[in-house]
Amino acid sequence: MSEPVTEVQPPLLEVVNLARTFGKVSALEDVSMNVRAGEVMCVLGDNGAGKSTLIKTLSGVHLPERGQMFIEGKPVRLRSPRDAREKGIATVYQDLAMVPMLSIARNFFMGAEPVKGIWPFRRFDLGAADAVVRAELEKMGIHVRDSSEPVGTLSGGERQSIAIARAVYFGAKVLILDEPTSALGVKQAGIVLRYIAQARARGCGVILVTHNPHHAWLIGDRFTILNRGRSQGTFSKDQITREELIQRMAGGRELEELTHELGELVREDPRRVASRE
Amino acid sequence: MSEPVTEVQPPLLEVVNLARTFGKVSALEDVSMNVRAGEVMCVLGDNGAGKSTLIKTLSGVHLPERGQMFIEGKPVRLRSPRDAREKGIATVYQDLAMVPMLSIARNFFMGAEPVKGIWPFRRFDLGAADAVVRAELEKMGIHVRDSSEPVGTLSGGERQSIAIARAVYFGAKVLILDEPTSALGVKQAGIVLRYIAQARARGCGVILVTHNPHHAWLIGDRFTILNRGRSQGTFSKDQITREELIQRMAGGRELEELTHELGELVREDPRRVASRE
Amino acid sequence: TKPEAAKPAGQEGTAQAPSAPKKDIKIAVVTHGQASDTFWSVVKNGVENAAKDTGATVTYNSPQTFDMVAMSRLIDAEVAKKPDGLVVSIPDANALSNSIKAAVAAGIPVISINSGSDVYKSLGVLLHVGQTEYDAGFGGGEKMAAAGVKNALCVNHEVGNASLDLRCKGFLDAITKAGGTGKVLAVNAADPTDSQSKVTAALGQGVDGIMTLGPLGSKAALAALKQGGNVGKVKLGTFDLTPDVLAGIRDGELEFAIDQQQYLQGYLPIVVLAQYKQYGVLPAGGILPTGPGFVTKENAARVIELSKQGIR
Amino acid sequence: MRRILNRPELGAACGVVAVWAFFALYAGGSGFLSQAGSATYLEIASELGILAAAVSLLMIAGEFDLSVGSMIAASGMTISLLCERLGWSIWAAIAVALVLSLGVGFANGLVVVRTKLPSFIVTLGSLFILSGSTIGMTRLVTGRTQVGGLHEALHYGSAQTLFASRIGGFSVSILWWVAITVLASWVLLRTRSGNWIFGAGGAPDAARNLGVPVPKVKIALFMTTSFCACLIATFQAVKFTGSDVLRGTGKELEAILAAVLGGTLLTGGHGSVVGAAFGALLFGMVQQGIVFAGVDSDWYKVFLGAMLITAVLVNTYVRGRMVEARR
Amino acid sequence: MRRILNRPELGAACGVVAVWAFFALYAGGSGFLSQAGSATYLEIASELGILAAAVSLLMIAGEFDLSVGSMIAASGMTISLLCERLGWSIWAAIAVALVLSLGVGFANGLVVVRTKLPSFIVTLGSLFILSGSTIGMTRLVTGRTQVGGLHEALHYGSAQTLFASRIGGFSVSILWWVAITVLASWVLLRTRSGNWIFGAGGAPDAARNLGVPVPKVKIALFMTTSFCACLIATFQAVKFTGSDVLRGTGKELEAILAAVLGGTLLTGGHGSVVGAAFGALLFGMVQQGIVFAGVDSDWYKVFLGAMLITAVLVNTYVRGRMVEARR
Ligand SMILES: Nc1ncnc2c1ncn2[C@@H]1O[C@H](COP(=O)(O)OP(=O)(O)OP(=O)(O)O)[C@@H](O)[C@H]1O
Ligand SMILES: Nc1ncnc2c1ncn2[C@@H]1O[C@H](COP(=O)(O)OP(=O)(O)OP(=O)(O)O)[C@@H](O)[C@H]1O
Ligand SMILES: [Mg+2]
Ligand SMILES: [Mg+2]
Repeated sequence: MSEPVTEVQPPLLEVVNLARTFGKVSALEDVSMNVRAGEVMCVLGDNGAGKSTLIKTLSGVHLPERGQMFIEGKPVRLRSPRDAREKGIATVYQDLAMVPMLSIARNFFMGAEPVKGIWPFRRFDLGAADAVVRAELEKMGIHVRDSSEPVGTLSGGERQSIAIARAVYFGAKVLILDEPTSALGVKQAGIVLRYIAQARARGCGVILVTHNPHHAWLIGDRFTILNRGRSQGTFSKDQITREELIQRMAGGRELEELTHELGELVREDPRRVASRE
Repeated sequence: MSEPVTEVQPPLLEVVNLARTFGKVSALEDVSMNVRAGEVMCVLGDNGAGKSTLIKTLSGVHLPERGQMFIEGKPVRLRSPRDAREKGIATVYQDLAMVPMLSIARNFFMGAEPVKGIWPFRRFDLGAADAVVRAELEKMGIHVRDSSEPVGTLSGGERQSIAIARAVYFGAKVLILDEPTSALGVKQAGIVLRYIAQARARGCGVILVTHNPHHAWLIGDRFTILNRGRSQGTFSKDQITREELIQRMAGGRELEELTHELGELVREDPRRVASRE
Repeated sequence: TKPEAAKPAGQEGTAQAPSAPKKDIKIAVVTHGQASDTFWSVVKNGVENAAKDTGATVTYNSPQTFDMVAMSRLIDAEVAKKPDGLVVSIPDANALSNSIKAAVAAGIPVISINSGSDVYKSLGVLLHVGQTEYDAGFGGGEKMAAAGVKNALCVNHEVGNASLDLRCKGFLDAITKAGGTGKVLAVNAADPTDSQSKVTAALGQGVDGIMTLGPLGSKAALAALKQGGNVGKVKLGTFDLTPDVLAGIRDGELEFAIDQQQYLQGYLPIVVLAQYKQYGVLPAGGILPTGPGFVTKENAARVIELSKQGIR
Repeated sequence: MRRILNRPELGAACGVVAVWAFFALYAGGSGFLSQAGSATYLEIASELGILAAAVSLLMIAGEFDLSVGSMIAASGMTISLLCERLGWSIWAAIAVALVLSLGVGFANGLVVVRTKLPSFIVTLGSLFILSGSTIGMTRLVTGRTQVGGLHEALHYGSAQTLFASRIGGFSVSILWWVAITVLASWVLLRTRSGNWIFGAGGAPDAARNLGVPVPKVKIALFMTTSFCACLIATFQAVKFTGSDVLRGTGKELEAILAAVLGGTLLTGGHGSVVGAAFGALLFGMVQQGIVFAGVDSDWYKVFLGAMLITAVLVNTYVRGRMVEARR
Repeated sequence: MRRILNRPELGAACGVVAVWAFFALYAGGSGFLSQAGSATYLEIASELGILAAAVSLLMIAGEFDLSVGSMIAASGMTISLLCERLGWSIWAAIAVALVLSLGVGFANGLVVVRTKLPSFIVTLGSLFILSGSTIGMTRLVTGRTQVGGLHEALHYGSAQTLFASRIGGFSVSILWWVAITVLASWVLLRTRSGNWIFGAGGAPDAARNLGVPVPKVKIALFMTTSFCACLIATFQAVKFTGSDVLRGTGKELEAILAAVLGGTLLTGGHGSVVGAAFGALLFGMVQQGIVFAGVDSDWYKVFLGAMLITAVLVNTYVRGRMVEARR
């Protein structure tokens, strides 16, 4: 389906024939994809298609059962998320990876705390951490009253914003985002898209998982579509139209039927008309 | 801003001057709203505006600090979620209310288990539960391999689908959905919207929280907009245009700027053009 | 709840209860045995009866487990209360010497009971009442050996507790000396089912005599013997008395019970300290042995009533 | 088939088999395999198992009860005192003890649910209070710490048949154990209350939001646990014709241990009653096996610890293999 | 101000004040308020507090260590045996005991982290093994269960100054307690490792995904706990010039209790070292206060239990009020 894309330099991150099963479920089967510097690669697919599993494999959370991984052309094997982070991969997980009882600032820097002082007195620079968190969240349009509030008391969208701000702040070479805008308001979602564009402009490779075709079309350069753990091919933006993309994401004809049916229901239900008197 | 809507019969569910604070944060201040039989009331607002808090108060999770609540015109006081459920209010929480280590079927019926047999031998009818769960999820386009799998191993969207299927299955008079489509694919989201329309057609009152203006416009009859815990008014579909609605959801002018800027970034970044050779 | 008859048959004879106390006497007792322990429960009864008889105010304290550190701190606390006399047991002289010396240095007369007969003098303790657990155990071992026991078992319900270990050690030493062999069986004091099962398991290995270190073990051991049809075939002896144990001895199910007459270990020092405080009189010093006494089929019936009152 | 492989109790069952095989090999000659030998460890396991069944339910619901040990002492003493001092019928005494134990369980549960304090603390408090008042009351009334002579109580014979008789050399408590395990397992897996127990422990807020009466579930389980402790106290009081104030000390930890061995999570939300039964069996077998193997009592605990860890490792290994096999 | 009101240790601090006031009123006359009286409970609190500091860190990281009690016995006996039997310098003996304890802590941690077994089980196993081998070894070597004569060991004087001297009537261990509490609290609240400890206990998967080396953190904390147990063993061995194989029994539960009293969650992820120090103080004060108040030892536990629950209730009530006040 998709034509090979010619390349002059090796992609930033590449996986070939990745496979992963959970018990009897094969969440990924022979999936190959790559992301180059300065582009946004959208990973699209139905619920349960294996998108989060792919992302977690790329972040060192899951070990792949088969398949290779390359960073800038060199084969690597990620042993842990820490490993991935050190190799320049920053990730926003769909389940957000937050410690609910801990403060916003402590969560923001978890695993990458800024320190000051010399060794025996080296300490977590809470002042600096606080300032950074405030500034970063302010940029996203989230006003935190108190960055020592536990994360568990925040609204869903506030929590997502923190996760994104954190990944962007630490993002080095590759930024991976798993449904970053799902719980965000229109404004915050817009801001996140701008962030992604900025990261791309800086030369980052961005991998974005989203269910929102509008967002995907607005920001994506290439699209990889997964279906029940198998890749349905990769398309660059000039190989596919927006309508085609939406159709593919929604499983083709079914969507049309649905939209039609929905329209019918909305317009023609007699009871509803009655209750509106 | 909003004109009062004339009514012939009391609304299904009505709250007047609701208030709720957490510590120093006032999550809700003097919020009034209602939902009538056979209509979809959309609650819209920024992240942290208090939407989930409102929903949880309507479901008996939080006790309101001030304000009254009426069901079919009669004043009530919900003492617990069980109370709300018995009064015919079914809710899909944003954090989904699932027991991760428990199977799909057991989660689906948690708190409302079907039983068979007479008293000393009365037991949870697992066979019936299983059949119902399979059928309901199949309707939503989710194929469960094994309804005894723990919920914790499911994908985000699969989990959301279960929560929605559950609420719809048990939904009696009022159906409350807090960002039900956030983690869903295009197809599944379409199915959920169809569900909502069907519930409305059955004469349910539906309260829907969403960040997706397209979904809101497609299905909503009236819109209540919250901002930092305060109501910005209620609009019926004929009082407001789609563009106005999106503008209000996104905080007005800011969005325009953003779209513009995003377009700039996408089109004009020189480095990006370079990397595309 | 104690009838007048509960007064001990005056072995000592000197301890006359004064008609009216002239001073307010405060005496502190700190031992290593909890009042929940059968043996120490009787000691405490002695203490309480002496308090009643002398009119003194007596407090009884012990650590919650066999814990010498906690015990030394209890002594410290009692010394801080400045009592007129102190009664202690000394199961570990190393651990307790500092606290006892501090008490002596503070001018408090101290009497040791039960354990510590070897060290009491060096610590400045006035008098020791009771005898060592080792001697009691050794006496029991001699009696067992005399009854023809060759392969003995010592049922210990708290391995590591120094006084119980000494009982077992004395017992096994006596058996070995008489040419037999023996070993220790660890059981759970708090669970008679466990104890009974373990004794049953050990019986399979040719044991012909069992020594238990208290009623906790003896009841379970007797149940094991009964269940296996071994009553009489396997000799059973025990430390410390209870009505059940005494009934067993009377009926010939148990061989004997070793009795330290620990009631006196509680009673005598209080009386002595009260007299000392009031009149400045004191026995010339040394060790007042309270046992070991043996209760056998011959004298069991006489003791049962006293045992029911918690005096033997 | 996959269902069986997936059960949490499988690992404990394999641990039981491994330990049994080990002792059959090393101590088979000294009576471990004999009928009388098997009867001893089954008897220990049965009493612990009854307790562990209740404790595992409570733990699945996310709570602990540290007061069960002292509940055993308190109930046993209640029965003995009522019979010995007041000459009551043993049945009346048992009934009073049961009612008292249910009351204590209710109080524990109510305090935990109302104050939202950790049950570890609350029941540690009731451990102290119960144990202390048992000692204090008994000494006040009798001046001693043991009360015997229960075999002279009214109707002792019938109580003995029910609680302390032996059937073919095996203690009747084994039947009770099986019956209680089956009942508790049925409640957990096949009834609505069972689903609530899982919910209350796995995600209390979520369960509450879905309408599960979490407080009621927890209080009921505290009462069940106390009830089972009282039952064991009855067994022991009848069998050993009396009580002791120290009886039951430490049983709370053994019961938790058996439950955890059987696959119940300390954090709640997951576990199995049948697993707890296997855990109790494992514990009883190790304890007795060591004696049959003739291990010197000084080193007894070393072996107990080593066997315990080995059994758990076998348990975990088996569970791991099973997950592999399911692939 | 709000910061202070929000701290988890505030409740325990109020509990301390309440209990102190109670005993000052009821037992003030009999020496509770005297310098010697205060010294006794501070000494108990200091030893328990050192342990509780380490245990609370471990609990915040989501693990338990039940082997600390038997670690005290094992370390103390190691020191005494090396000095008494082999004539070693006390410093060398202490060094060996410390290395051994770190080794045991490492082993505990490694097994927990590798096998993913609950630490409750693993450390219960090492409790048995440690306690058993202490008894076994000591009896093998000396035939007894107590070893004394440490005051004759080489360099005893200097060790005594450091571990067992008294300053103005107060034990030097109080200084150690304060120092260790301050250090542990600083590590928890102000260093990067502290953040990892919170993460490892609060949401281990999330922390791991963010790159926190959860296994290393846990192993280090198991080693810290063992180290502190060894330190206490040293205090007690030097102070009481010898050791006993039962020493330290039950200390693991007391330490957990102190930590929980101080606001540390049993499920991990939340807690405070300073709170644990207050918890230890509370515990020591109740324990000794009862003696000063002259409570009959039969009823001792009833009072301990009642005081405990009261202290926790005060604690919770205060925390509740504070949340109100923040509104
Ligand atoms: N239990 C709580 N404790 C303290 N603060 C809370 C609690 N629950 C909510 N809040 C605060 O109340 C405010 C409103 O939260 P709410 O969850 O209602 O927002 P929301 O409108 O649902 O946002 P979103 O769209 O992001 O889900 C937030 O600022 C949040 O931090
Ligand atoms: N830890 C696990 N154990 C067992 N099965 C798992 C596990 N994680 C994922 N799965 C299964 O693998 C499949 C793919 O899951 P994944 O989370 O990758 O889907 P997804 O594409 O991210 O879906 P969504 O859009 O709903 O988030 C699902 O069917 C899920 O049930
Ligand atoms: Mg996903
Ligand atoms: Mg929300």
